[in-house]
Amino acid sequence: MRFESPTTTKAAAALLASESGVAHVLAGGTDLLVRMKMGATEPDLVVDIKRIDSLRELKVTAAGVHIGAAVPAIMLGESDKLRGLWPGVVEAANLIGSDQIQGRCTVAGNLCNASPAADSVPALIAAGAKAVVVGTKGKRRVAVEKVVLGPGRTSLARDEFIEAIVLPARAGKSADAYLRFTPRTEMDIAVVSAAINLTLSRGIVQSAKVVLGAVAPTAVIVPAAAKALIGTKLDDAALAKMVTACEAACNPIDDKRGTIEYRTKVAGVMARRAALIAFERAGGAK
Amino acid sequence: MPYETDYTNQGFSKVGTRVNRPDGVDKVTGRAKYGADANAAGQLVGRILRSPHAHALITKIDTSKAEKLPGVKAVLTGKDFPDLTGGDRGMMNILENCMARGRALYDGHAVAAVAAIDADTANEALKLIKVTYKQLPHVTDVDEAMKPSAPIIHDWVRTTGVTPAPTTASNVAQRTEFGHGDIDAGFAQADVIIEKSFKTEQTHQGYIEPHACLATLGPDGSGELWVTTQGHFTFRNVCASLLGLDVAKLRVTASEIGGGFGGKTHVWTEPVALQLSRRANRPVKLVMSRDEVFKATGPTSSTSVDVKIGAKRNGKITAASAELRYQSGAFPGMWAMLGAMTSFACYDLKNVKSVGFDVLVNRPKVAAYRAPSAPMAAFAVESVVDMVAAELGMDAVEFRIKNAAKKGTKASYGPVYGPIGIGPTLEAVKNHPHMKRKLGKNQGRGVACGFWFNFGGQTCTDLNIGVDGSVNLTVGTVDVGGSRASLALIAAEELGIDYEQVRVTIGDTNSLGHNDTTEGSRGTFSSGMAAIFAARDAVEVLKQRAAATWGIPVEQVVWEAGEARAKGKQNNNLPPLSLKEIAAKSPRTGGPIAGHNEVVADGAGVSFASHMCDVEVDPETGATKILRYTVVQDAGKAIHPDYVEGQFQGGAAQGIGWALNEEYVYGDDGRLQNAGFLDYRIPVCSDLPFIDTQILEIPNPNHPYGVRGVGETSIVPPLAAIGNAVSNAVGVRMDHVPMSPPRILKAIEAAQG
Amino acid sequence: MNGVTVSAKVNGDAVQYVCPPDESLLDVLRNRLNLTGVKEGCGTGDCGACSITLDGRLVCSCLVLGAEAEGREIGTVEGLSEGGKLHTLQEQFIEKAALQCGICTPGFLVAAKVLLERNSNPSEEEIRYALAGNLCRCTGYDKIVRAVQSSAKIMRRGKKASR
Amino acid sequence: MQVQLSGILSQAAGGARCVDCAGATIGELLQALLLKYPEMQSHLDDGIAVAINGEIYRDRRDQPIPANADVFLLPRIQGG
Repeated sequence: MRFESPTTTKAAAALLASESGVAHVLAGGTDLLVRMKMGATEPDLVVDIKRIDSLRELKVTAAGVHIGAAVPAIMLGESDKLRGLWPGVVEAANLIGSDQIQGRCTVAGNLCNASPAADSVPALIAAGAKAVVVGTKGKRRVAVEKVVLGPGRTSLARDEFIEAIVLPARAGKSADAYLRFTPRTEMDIAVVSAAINLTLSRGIVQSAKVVLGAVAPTAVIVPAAAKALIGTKLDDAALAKMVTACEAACNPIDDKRGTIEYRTKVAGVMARRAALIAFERAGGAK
Repeated sequence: MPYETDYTNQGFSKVGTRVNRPDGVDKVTGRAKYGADANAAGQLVGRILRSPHAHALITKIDTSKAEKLPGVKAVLTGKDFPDLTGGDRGMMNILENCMARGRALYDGHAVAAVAAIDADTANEALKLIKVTYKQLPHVTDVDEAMKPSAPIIHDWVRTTGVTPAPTTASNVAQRTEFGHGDIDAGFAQADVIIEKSFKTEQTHQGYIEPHACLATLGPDGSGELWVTTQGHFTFRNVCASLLGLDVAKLRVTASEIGGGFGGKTHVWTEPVALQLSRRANRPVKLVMSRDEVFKATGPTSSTSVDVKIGAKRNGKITAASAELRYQSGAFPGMWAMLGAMTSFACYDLKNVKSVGFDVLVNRPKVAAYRAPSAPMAAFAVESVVDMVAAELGMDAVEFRIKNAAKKGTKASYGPVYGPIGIGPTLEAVKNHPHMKRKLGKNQGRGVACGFWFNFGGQTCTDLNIGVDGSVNLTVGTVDVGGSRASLALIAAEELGIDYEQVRVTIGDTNSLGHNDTTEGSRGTFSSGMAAIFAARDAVEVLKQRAAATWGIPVEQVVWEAGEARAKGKQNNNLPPLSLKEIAAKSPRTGGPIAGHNEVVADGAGVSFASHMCDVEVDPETGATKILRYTVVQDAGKAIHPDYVEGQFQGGAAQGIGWALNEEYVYGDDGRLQNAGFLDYRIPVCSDLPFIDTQILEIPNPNHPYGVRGVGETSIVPPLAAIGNAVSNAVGVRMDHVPMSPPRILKAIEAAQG
Repeated sequence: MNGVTVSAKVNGDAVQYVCPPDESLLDVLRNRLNLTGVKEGCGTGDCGACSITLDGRLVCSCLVLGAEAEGREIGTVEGLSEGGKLHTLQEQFIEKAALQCGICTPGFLVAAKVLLERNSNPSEEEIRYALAGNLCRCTGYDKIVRAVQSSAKIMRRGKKASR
Repeated sequence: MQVQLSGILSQAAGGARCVDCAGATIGELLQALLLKYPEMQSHLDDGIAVAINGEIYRDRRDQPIPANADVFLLPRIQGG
């Protein structure tokens, strides 16, 4: 195995492009090193992107948020401004593992690991986040939901990696929330999760996005659930309709972490609770 | 020198105080050396190849490529471990578990081993070993394994304990029965009878330190083993016997131990490491990975238990019976027997019967786990006790008090009890402020009792006094949780000197006589007893030296408050001689001063605990939060209360993990799916509240200080206490541990129809 | 596999080592720098026994490559005491009997130190969540949380006094 | 004295739950028992525990047995 730590995105892309064997990008390493330890991957090349200055930048402005691919998740929680604008994204990112993991893991890495249970992904999708993808041929912007194709699979080309995750400008009276269910209070993988992003107008939901995690091979956007909320103050009927839509959108598996029935049922519960939190954060009152 | 072991009811000045542990600085600075922290010049890295199949014939192992890899110094398979057991089936089982012999019996069973110059080379060598398997049908569930159609794990197993003796093979290795009276007559008298079946899943001790050893064995048959173990003397005997070594030529040193809880009472890789070293003639360091620990060391049994209890309207139990089916993994064990013995031990029963079945399955060999087998039996019994109380409309604590065992009760496993603590722990529960806390919505409270035997066993200690009056006590039981502090307190108490003057060392196998494994809550009980006697032995020497110094008969010398005092009017002019003064003169009064003791410290005194617990259950997710937890247990005498509380809290926490989330998950393919700390969910800090403790001291008549073992009993009640609390919170009787969120939600929904 | 040469600072001292590019920082610290106070309980970031600081951030050293540490500052349990004086947390862990077997203790101490540097007066809940990445199987965490609470109190008092 | 046998031990005594046997110490008692029931040998090899008036003795063969004691033979047990 070769270990490289280039200082420019160009050099990083060139390294990835020139490797004929197994190449991995190393950001936080909290997934990659586990896979290496378990023998699940035996890379010929590991490219550490943390020495690229621009990738370590976290910029929070009125025009939007730029989260460099090498920014550890803990830094998101340390930004009061970001927490104010995107509390759901921050709480999702801060749920990835322990404080030890937080000091290393990145939202870009969480996305590229392409786990159906990734915490930050539903929140990023609900937020309308885009990934800035860089490769030998230059840069492109792609919606986060287009990055993951299935468990462990992404749409990135061999020479491509994510440079940053960007969040759009925030409209007034809007907020997001993320909830997941885990048997333990910490140090756990989401059995099921839900992210909700709402914008209110005169106390009524004007736009909504509902995204579920760990209920299908990839995070699931549930337009019918969003539709159930729009035009309401999250009254019981609207919430019930949203829950039904969420349950209908679930296509989970039975595994060591949860059953099909359990995931389906609790997906609705998480979505309902997350919706109420987001609504309150956006200034809504029932 | 034999000493009287009876309880002396003496007053204490050191014992019972909360001093700082002597190994504290080493452990907070990172200096303490654990199993994986030792190295030897020229050491090799040992690694083990493990079966991916639950049950398979090993038709061929080709190691030739691995042997040719540069840097590989030894490759071993089952054929490299000749059968030296002389027909001892028990020893053969240990050997076969260390390395498969023609058949892999579980996912993770060792099939080959290598030693190489570094980890990369060793890992590469494992990949070059080609094993040809022929998969066989497997069974991992205890009830399934008992069915006549189940695949047979061992064709030599005949069920023992049934008449007439069977002639065909079975997965039921043993049937055991305990009890007395006539249960049919008892149930006939009952006004209320409750009968229910329960299941518990397999759990692991989950110590944070993986098994690790550094083995050196030369062609002359002399060897050294540095190892994390609860019983270095036992490891020595077992390894020597399996490998054909002289016991005295194998020196085993116990490293600091990073948790054991029973799991480090058995050998797993140590004979393999020694054999690799012998083959390579170099030291071999072998450290298990975490997934190896889960797959290939001994968890506790998964179980299936039926309990039936009958009682009269007045609240008196008339009869109780249980059938307990425990899987012991791929090799026979005694686990159902222990379940059957402990199941009704808390109660005074006229008619009682418990029947245990030890069952073989394709899972790793079951090992002891803290009060082994008792928690599962207690879960079933204490759940039914609650159900009977509810049916009678009685308070569950009152019902238990009414039926509690006491001095003179004939225990359900046979003997008659001496002074015991179950009644007092229940009275303490009844009067505890915890019981008065108001419960909110979705909240429930549960109480449960637990019992464990405790052992003593063979023990040998040395006490040496330095010329400056400082004292080294060498013991052969390992310090699993602060016993050095307790033993130093005991030595200081006996000698009448400061605690700080005593240092406690864990001796290796060549510095002391045999010491039994530190199991059965025996560490402080038995080494404490031997320390008392070794100190009294040394006091006799101190008195002789003082007598010689004074020129008076030794009969006129007494030992009081750390000094020799001359008794009698004629000796009034003789000022006392302190231990320090006598020690300083020792080179000229007869040489070093020492005490020694070897004892079979029997009579450890049975132990009881009652726990109470408040939970809140989220009715939409089935998630349980522990709101409050209190442990009441009889310690006999708490030598160091901090570490007694620590045992209570640690046992309770393990029990909480078991009750709520911990379980081995096997796939249909018989493979373990959660061999890691991410998906084998032991409680994390944020899962738990502070765990309150109350220490009761009902002296054990068989120990000079009244000590009882305290280490194990605290894991017995939690499954049942939480089971009762959750059942009370959700209004549905929980019958399957762990009570994970999916199981609780399913139970709630089933009850709602 | 060609080794990577790395210069870093460990507990304030400059060190240099050569390690295979896929070797974890945990293995480097334990096997090349003899800092065996850093423990391995799982190797997959789930137990926290190998906790260290990397440029002041709390991380699991099993999830860092040795090669990544070039130019970084590493802090381990061995660097907690200053001279002959134990760190307050070390003293309180002994005083409050916050360890039984002690294998998790180095990781807890490093994690607790980082917590108290960030938050000098954490609530019980904050302590419990901050230490959730460190598994302890012996104590039920009770006495560990108490030791961190008393350390925080003592350290706050010390800060006031030195002002 | 009357010696009570638990579980699998009674099988070695032809199914008897209680047998008559003499011995001033645990060692003597076990010897006498073995003479009477040779099948007991394998259990003695595996290890045996003797409860005398409720206290369990595992190893002390010289332990005296008082007159009229409640004597109960158990298989040897393991702990954690």
